[in-house]
Amino acid sequence: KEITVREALNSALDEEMSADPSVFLMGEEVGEYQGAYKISKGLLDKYGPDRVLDTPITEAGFTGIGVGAAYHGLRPIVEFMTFNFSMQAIDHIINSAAKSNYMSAGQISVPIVFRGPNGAAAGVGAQHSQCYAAWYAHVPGLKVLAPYSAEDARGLLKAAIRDPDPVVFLENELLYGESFPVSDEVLDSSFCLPIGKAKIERQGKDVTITAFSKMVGYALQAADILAKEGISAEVINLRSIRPLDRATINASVRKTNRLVTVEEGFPQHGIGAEICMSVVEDSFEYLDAPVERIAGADVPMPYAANLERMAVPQVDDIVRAAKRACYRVVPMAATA
Amino acid sequence: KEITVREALNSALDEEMSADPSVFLMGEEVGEYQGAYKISKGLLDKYGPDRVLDTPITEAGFTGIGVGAAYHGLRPIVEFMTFNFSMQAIDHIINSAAKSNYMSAGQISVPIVFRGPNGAAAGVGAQHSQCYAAWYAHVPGLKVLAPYSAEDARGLLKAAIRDPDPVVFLENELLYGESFPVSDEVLDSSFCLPIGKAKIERQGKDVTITAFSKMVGYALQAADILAKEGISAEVINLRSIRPLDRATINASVRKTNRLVTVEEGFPQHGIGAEICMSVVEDSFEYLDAPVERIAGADVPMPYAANLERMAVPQVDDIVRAAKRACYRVVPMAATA
Amino acid sequence: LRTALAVSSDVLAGNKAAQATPAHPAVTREEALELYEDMVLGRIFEDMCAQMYYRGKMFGFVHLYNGQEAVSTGFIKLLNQADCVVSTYRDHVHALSKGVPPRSVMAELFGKATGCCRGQGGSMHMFSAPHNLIGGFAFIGEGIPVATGAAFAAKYRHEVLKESGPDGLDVTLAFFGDGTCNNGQFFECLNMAQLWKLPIVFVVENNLWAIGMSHLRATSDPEIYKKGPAFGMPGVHVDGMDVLKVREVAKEAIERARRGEGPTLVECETYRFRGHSLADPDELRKPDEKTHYAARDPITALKKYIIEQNLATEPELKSIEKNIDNVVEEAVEFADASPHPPRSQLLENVFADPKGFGIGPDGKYRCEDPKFTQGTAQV
Amino acid sequence: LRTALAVSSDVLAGNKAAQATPAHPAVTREEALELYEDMVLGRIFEDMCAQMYYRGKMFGFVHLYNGQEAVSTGFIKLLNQADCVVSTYRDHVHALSKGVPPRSVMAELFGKATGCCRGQGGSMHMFSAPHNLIGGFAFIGEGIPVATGAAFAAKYRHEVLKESGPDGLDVTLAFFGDGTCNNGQFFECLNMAQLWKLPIVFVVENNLWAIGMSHLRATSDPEIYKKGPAFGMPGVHVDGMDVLKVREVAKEAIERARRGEGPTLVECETYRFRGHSLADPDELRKPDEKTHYAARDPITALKKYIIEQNLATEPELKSIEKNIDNVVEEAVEFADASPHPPRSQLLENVFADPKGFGIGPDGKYRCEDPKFTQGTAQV
Ligand SMILES: Cc1ncc(C[n+]2csc(CCOP(=O)(O)OP(=O)(O)O)c2C)c(N)n1
Ligand SMILES: Cc1ncc(C[n+]2csc(CCOP(=O)(O)OP(=O)(O)O)c2C)c(N)n1
Ligand SMILES: [Mg+2]
Ligand SMILES: [Mg+2]
Repeated sequence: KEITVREALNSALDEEMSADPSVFLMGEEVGEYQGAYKISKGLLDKYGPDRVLDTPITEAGFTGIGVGAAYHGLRPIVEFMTFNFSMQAIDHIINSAAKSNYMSAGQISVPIVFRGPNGAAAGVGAQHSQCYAAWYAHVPGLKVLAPYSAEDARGLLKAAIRDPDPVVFLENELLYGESFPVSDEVLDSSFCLPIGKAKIERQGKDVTITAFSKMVGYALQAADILAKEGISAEVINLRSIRPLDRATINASVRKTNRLVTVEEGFPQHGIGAEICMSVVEDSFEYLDAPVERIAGADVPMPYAANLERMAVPQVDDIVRAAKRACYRVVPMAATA
Repeated sequence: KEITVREALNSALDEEMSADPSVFLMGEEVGEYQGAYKISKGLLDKYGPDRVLDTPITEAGFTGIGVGAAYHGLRPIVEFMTFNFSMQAIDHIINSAAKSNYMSAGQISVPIVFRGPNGAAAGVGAQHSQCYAAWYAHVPGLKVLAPYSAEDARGLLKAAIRDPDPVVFLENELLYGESFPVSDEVLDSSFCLPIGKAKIERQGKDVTITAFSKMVGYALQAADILAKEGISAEVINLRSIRPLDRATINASVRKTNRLVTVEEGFPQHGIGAEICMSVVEDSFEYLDAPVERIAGADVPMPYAANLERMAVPQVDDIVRAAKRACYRVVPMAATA
Repeated sequence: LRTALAVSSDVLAGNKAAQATPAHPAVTREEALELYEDMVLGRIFEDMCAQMYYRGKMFGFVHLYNGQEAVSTGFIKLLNQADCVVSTYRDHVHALSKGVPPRSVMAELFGKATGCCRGQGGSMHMFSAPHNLIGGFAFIGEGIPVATGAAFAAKYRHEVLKESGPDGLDVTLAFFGDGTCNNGQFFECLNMAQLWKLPIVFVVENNLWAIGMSHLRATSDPEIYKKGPAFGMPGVHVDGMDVLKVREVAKEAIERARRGEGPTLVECETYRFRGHSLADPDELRKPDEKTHYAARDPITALKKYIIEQNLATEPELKSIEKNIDNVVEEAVEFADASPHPPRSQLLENVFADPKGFGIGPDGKYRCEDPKFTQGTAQV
Repeated sequence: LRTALAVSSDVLAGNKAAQATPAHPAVTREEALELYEDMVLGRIFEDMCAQMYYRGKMFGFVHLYNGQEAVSTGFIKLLNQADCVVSTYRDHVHALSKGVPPRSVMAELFGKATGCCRGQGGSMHMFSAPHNLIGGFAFIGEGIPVATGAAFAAKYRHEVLKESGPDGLDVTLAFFGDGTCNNGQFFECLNMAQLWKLPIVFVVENNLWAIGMSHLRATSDPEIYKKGPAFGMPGVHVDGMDVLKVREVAKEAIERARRGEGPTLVECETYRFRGHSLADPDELRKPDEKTHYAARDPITALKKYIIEQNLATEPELKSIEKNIDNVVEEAVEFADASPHPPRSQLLENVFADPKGFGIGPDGKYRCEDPKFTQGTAQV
């Protein structure tokens, strides 16, 4: 059986709201409009306007309200129409949500989920295309998840909603409509994935490729191409950016001795940098080649389709990087 | 001659305001109060309330106003009472300031400086102690500077004010009162430091220590201690976090073959991670030991003085890390 | 939906009963035709955008302005070149009214190198420095402080730098929607603009909906213009489907700003004739509401007025329409024939001064280095 | 500074002339003594904090409440345990009024393990879950949405979860200053609280200054209570130096919230008798302004009233003061004698469920791993 990521998210919301009346959904257009991307389809009809709350356009205000509700016994799910808009609310995500359990010495836990599409979409320009994974994963007190498949989306969202701590849940608009095969287990309402565990999507022995969200699909495509050329790539779907599953990453690198990191976001202080650091810290002697970082171009996202394509990693870039890591012979000119 | 960092900043502001009437200072308490930390002392008297503008407490609003003024021919300097408060304005720093030159294809440049104390102070708790270096340095379109000494403060602030692009200028409250020797050249009103160049504060041959802001002083103290034990440490004061001076860092590591990175901020996706990545990318074969990262504890800043001290790097931590990098023999138990 | 239709409310007198709507103000033939032409340009341009979007010529979110033309035209046609306009994601028509050539806007929408931002900005981010169109801002509220800052700069340039002309201050218009008036940045700027008497007009295009959120469901007191007096600022409500009424209110507010007397908040009651963006199924707005406002089409209304007042004949107006058809056709041809941005553009314009962007190991600026976008898309 | 001193303004009637100040309302002896005791506790506690700060027992920013006691006492003493208080960095006295033991607050300020947040929060971040004191928020504006969210939760628990008691809704009080009323989050929350009829009271402690920024220099229309009606909400101005007047207004607003009739905005005109924080040189406020308000000391005023009304004798009040002296002394002794937080505390409480924080290479939770703070301070 196959379901789309949208269906996975929608069913996860539905099941968790039905299981726990203190769970509610709030944000712009989540109710009558059923979500800007229809993730909350049908929920208003089923749970009514008290539990599916359309808010005025006040990211700072409604996010703070969500956090306050979480302080006081509820389990809010705050939808950002895109995570870009969370910049207007980031004070509450960091100060009011992430730091309060610590500041209050465990008296005030903050069971809240911040979710919505993150990163590049298509043709939406510089303001709507940023990836916030590295920013949020920088901050203690937050758990940061990034699903790729329908299984990830269901299992991680249900875990996030049940978790007693603030979770930043980074979806990807371009994946909403993608279908993935799912097992009966995944469809069971008790299904849940552990927070903090990566998934090895494909076993391999020559090179490790780490990726999250949409880039997992690209990494898998790259692995197919590499396989035809005799390179066996292991693809790790990070699933959790914070905590980062250093154990799984390091175990893989200790086997393959080579690492390519892939992300759509900006390179500096990004996910790749941290993964590189953790491998250097834990498995330095196992590395047979420099870590190859594939990231978004270090520029605001351009609008024009051809420039936009150049600004985000393509499957070919991953293939080339993996080859560089394996042979270390690709001359500079060829990559430029 | 010695001057404090406070005097360095104050004189830089004064000289640049006097040189260019389109430069003005805005923020909370910058005028009549002369700055929460007295950085703008005397400027209201000298330049009047049109050019030293006290704003209502509206970080989002006044930062956006600063950006709009920069669009339209002025060169604003926006003071944040601390950079923590810039979270309420971050949408304007990222979208309205950093991305506009690109979005407008170079039509709208944004000559603005965002400045104020950043990172841990003393006893001010979790909300007032965060370091924003990694967040801002993640984003294309921003230049991110972090002075350590009075020379840095003067030279970099003057460079930032004259620069046609948005600059995030990260000061440190605990350094304001510190005095540093300065040359006549530094005191000359034409003095300016290049953006994007690190400074080798101390030459060495056994291990490279990178640091910025207050941690440069700690790294220098650590180098003194290490020298007594026969380890010659090269200390790099980063000065510019974005662009990061990869050339200077890599040249040093190619000489010493060992690297310790020091920062007060949170480790994940921090400055150390990026420095590690850039050395792995450019000088992998020169590294004789894993990169050692010293960072703030991965927790919100606690209030209690003893916990606070444990939450930020101390000189001893740097010494130990350098030794680990040099000998690779410190057993795990001894570091725990 | 609303009863208050006062053209002007008096702050000092408080919440007095709405004044009676005055008779249509006189316009000259030239003025009337300029307004008509501008509104028709806005309409035809946007209709063409819809076609081009469905043909895959433009991408992402495209927000059309149909129905609201009286606001853009009524306000912007009163401005000088040196005056500023700050818009939102719904910015094409504000750009056109401010004088940005239709071909530059269309080419931008096509993502071509001849666009007003060389294809780097896109539909939601129109800029044209020569026209002082200083941005389409895609985030709610963002444009309001930026506009306030531009007005601050105008005042500063006048008073500190002694730069501006003899007529008074350059004026900034900030355009935004009803939904945006719930956002904190709106209120922060009402306060500061009034406190500092900045030359700005806050123009609310109240089209009754924010995507699928009805204004009445979003706002505890839906009369937006009343927020002005709460900050000591004049607040005016005007029929945004009547370009002449808009123009009259606009003239007063702009002149007030230009004289240095400070800001005005103007709420224009209007309606969008299409969905929120071209991706919006538009299922929540009731048919009778749509019909009601369709009957108040501002272009039809102006046409009727022009003919009734004998300012021009039907054929003359037709020929204007024809002319605009050609202009828009030509814009499409131009955009279509224009080149895509070259690869090198990807790395340009990140900074005005890329020197600051660091010096590579080879002594060259990093931005000139092919590894500038290290590890990425292999440009 | 102000002329309007209306105890209550009527939204529906619009900006009517301020009503005449009513005569002091009656209180019982027990009530009067409770109020007196709470205000004296606030005062003596804060004076002790100043001493302790100068002796190096507490650190960072310490913001004292002297002069404003009538507000905390007048409002919070009307609450039940289940009602919530949200405060700012100036939060010690709100905590005390809500019932947090003085020794817990003092120990927190000393950074001791026996503090109400085990020394992890500090002066600006007081929390006490059992007392529903849900935070001191150090950032301007931050507490307002959080408080609004607590009120939302109270309503939700009443209506959706059917949890709350028979008297009605649990009420949340949000305390904040005049300077904060220029911040966007204030307005965003006035709108949503009114739109959703949340059980909250927005209590503005207008002490005329935001650090060194005079309210009149910061706010285009300085009458803060009038912002209520602009959002369809009752806005009330009250003399914040008179605890009985505050209490009367508070009672009405709290009961209104409890009955489900929605929020109220209350502006309390008050004054702080010390600098903004203990680090503030306090050079900008004029001596005659300070003298003016010193003469209106709310504690002296209540004392006078109690004696005039024969509710208690001077010796009785003295003995209350004496008692409080002892309580505060004892709090200091307790705090001083308490242990510093152990090292292990550094890593605790980052999460309620640290399981989620990842599993280390050894199969143990990372948070139990000494390398948890990898590369850092060698805990
Ligand atoms: C900060 C932020 N939040 C949410 C959005 C998504 N969004 C785009 S347009 C819009 C509705 C705006 O309504 P209104 O202000 O009435 O303007 P209109 O579109 O009707 O012209 C929303 C919520 C956004 N662009 N920015
Ligand atoms: C977002 C933010 N900006 C700035 C500050 C610094 N700050 C702390 S208190 C204060 C003044 C607040 O004045 P007011 O709201 O009147 O409260 P009061 O201190 O008078 O009680 C300021 C600007 C802050 N804490 N948070
Ligand atoms: Mg609208
Ligand atoms: Mg105040």
